Amino acid sequence: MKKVTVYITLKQGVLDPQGKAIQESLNSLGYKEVEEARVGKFIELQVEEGPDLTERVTVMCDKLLANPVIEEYRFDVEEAEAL
Amino acid sequence: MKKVTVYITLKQGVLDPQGKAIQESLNSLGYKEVEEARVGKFIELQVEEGPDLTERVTVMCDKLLANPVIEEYRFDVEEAEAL
Amino acid sequence: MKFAVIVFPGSNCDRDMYHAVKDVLKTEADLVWYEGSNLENYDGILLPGGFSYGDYLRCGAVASTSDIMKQIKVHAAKGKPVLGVCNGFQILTEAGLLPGALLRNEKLSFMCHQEPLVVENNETIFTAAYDKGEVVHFPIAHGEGNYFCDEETLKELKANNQIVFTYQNNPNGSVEDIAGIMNKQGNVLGMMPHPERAVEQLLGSDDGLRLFQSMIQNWRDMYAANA
Amino acid sequence: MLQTHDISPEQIERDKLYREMGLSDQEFEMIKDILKRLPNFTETGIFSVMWSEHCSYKTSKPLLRKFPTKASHVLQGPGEGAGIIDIGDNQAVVFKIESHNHPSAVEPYQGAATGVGGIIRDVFSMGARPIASMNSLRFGNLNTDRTKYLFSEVVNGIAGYGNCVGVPTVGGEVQFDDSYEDNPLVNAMCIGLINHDEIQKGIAAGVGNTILYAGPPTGRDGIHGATFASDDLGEDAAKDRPAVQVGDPFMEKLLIEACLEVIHSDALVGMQDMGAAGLTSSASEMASKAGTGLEMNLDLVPQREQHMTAYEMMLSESQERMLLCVKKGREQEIIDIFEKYGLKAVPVGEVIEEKVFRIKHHGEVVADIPVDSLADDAPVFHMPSKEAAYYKEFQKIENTAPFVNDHAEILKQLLQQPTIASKEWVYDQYDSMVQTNTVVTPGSDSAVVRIKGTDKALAITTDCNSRYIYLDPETGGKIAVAEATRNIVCSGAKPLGLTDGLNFGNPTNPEVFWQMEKAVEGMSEACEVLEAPVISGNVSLYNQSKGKSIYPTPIVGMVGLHESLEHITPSFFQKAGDAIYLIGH
Ligand SMILES: Nc1ncnc2c1ncn2[C@@H]1O[C@H](COP(=O)(O)OP(=O)(O)O)[C@@H](O)[C@H]1O
Repeated sequence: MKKVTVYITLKQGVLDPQGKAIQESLNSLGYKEVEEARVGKFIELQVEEGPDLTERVTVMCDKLLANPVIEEYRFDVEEAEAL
Repeated sequence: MKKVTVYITLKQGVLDPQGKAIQESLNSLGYKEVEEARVGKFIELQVEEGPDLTERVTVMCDKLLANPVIEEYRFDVEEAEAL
Repeated sequence: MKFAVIVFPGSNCDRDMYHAVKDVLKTEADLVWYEGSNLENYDGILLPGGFSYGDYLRCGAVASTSDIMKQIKVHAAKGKPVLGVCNGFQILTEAGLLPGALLRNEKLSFMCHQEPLVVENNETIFTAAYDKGEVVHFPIAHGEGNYFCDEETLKELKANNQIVFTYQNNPNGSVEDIAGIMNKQGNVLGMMPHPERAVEQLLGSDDGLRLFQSMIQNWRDMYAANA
Repeated sequence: MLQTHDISPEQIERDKLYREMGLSDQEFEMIKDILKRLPNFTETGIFSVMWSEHCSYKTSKPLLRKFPTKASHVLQGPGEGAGIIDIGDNQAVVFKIESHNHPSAVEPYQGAATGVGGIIRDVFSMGARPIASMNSLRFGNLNTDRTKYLFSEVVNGIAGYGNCVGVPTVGGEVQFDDSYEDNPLVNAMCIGLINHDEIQKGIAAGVGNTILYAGPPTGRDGIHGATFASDDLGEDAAKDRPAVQVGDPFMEKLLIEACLEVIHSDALVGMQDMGAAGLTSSASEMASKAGTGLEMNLDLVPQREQHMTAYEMMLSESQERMLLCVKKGREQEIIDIFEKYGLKAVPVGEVIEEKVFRIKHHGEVVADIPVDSLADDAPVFHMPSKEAAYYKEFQKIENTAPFVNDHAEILKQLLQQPTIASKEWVYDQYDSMVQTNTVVTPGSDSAVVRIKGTDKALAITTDCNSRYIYLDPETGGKIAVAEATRNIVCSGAKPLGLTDGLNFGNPTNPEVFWQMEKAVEGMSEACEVLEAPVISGNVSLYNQSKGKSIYPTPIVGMVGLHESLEHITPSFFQKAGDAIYLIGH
């Protein structure tokens, strides 16, 4: 079993109002040292081993997990911890 | 400047409807090898250097960024890339 | 003319769309479940609003990969009219039938109220019954209706007159106040405001009637021409 | 939390472990009498949730009997998931209010969201299509970060859930007052529409019939939620946090459609949602109401997590689950309907003649309890009542009218009070129009929802000025009902009936019990006079923190009928030049 973690962020140039709201809240809580915040998401997949894993995950990302119009992604593959 | 990345996930045992929907959707696209999907979010903060960074980020997480009732978090600190 | 109102798991404006077309406009329509259905015998396809698949990954993303969308792409390519409202618009962009994407509202919260819209282009099969520049009132109800596209796409949208509706008081941060766009061929329209919620004066506006009437009239004209 | 393994019945008694689950010494003795032996761990848990105020109304039952509940148009009074009132043309309206106060205090988004989900399930489990939601909220004053956070997250949660399931949130109320600082109130009401011949009951009738479990698998969510809801919200409320459950509105939407399809099958005998105390309350109540018993095998219950104990499964409050009683041999017809919506339905037990609630797990009987002792025959306590000292003091004060010299200034100040100011920030976040029936959207005295295909509409309002009730519970109770009635009448409708959400402090405090008693008496009298029967309701007690109770807050949710759409009257001024009349004293 492999654990694939896909990290998805908004592309540079796409406004991130959520990040901005977090930055402003932190600032107003007194953390003025926070100059920027950006929010992304990650998806952890438990995937059965098999050939061409990287290719398959790439297709999953392109087809479903990320929207290329607004998002970028990267992913890591590691051994899944035994449950 | 430091870049702090906070990773937030649902606690073990907490229902993750998003993850479930993603897993089912990947399965129905033909990726039957995906046995589980869990969704988390990450927040990248650009923070001005200063003492006790770790402590300060911990407080930010507890107070605002994560909801300790249902979420767990961890964070990394690295040098920010010059812009 | 016969409409198919596509129902995905989590659609919730499907009955409203059906009511508007069937009961108010007295036009033939069926609620069509996303699985195991054939769209061949329908003259127009309506993608209603709601939260398909809970909108859990991105709004409309999961629905956009469904088999019925493959059929819809084929019919759209052949020129059949397709209207996507709210979640339906999100599905159309996710499926690549319309350019751009819908982001979270600038102020982050869901909003529901009536908005004044400007008809930017009335030379379409959806808006022929409106005047150019006319202000109409449709309800909005969305959390992610903030239309985004890159500069190049925007230029193209403008060059081809693809911007059909704009907001008079941009509520969600959309690029160029965009509320609804169509594809280059002019047979696929996606919009965040709800025309199907604006078909009865009793509920506050019937400005949406003419959108459906335009579609129906266009179909009649084509039918007559081909007969 | 207590571990279930290896805790013997003797140890539960010796170490008084039942107290930790919320049972009193007296109640434990009663359980021993009923079982004629010591209860094991799982059984103790089952009794503790079923005998909590939330499920058994053990202290409020004697008061609730005072409400007038009958009228010729009442098809179903209190007792089922929700009450039902005839509105002619073979149609009826189904409604109920429910509190989710304590869960919302510790996890406001999920607490409020699952409150909405729960009350919607109560309505569609009767066979009705949910057509509108309302919510009645109370918070501390809006000047602390915590209150602002609670307020915005509660509204977010209601929006997040309600918008996704496609039931319009058409109105409600919000009041801010210090008395709710640590103990906010979140009450949600749902209104459904049904045809007379579609009415379902939550019964497990017909010996040999199958019990089906429908919906997502059971996890460890919300274990002990029901007793938690009936507990004092102590300073260490945060440690109770894992008891909060997470909602999945998408799942609920599928469940609504599947259940409303299932009711058309004559293979269905009864259906109930798994609300507070989950499997335990739904199963035991369904059997008790039918006069039967029920045997269930927990190994068959779908599970989300590994190694769940019987105790955990019986008490789990995982959301969006239903329990159905189905004719033997015809299970597959029902299972197929759920499958169409991507939902699982599995047989987990059967109806038996012997009136016991018998649970098996890993081949062992882990609970064997006379079923009526959990539901109908749960203990009722008559609490002492004592006129509140503050009230006596107040009676000595002479009536004075405040002197106002600058009316414009006072008006401005009043309008700036969060309780009085516009609530647009709240209701703009709710989809108030989905289903295209909302004629009068939030912002008016009553919301109005038309009934498609008829000339009828329903007016809906929630009201309760808890300051009045605090000052004089009896008169205040009358005022709450009268205000709701006025709102209905002003919109052009005739009152049909009401649901009540009784939110009070600790009933073992005689002064709090007195407030309850007087408020209920006042409300009952007003209901009699105004011919508005009470058809459903909810009780939420122990709303207090640091020994201080909230203001007594019995929320009235009233529904009225417009016999013609022509009668719908908005509460806004329409045009310049219209005359303005003031009616009344
Ligand atoms: N929690 C809420 N949810 C939806 N609508 C609300 C809520 N609170 C208030 N409203 C709407 O705002 C309007 C004003 O509410 P409120 O200030 O409580 O006044 P009133 O005393 O007239 O009921 C009402 O129409 C009500 O339906």
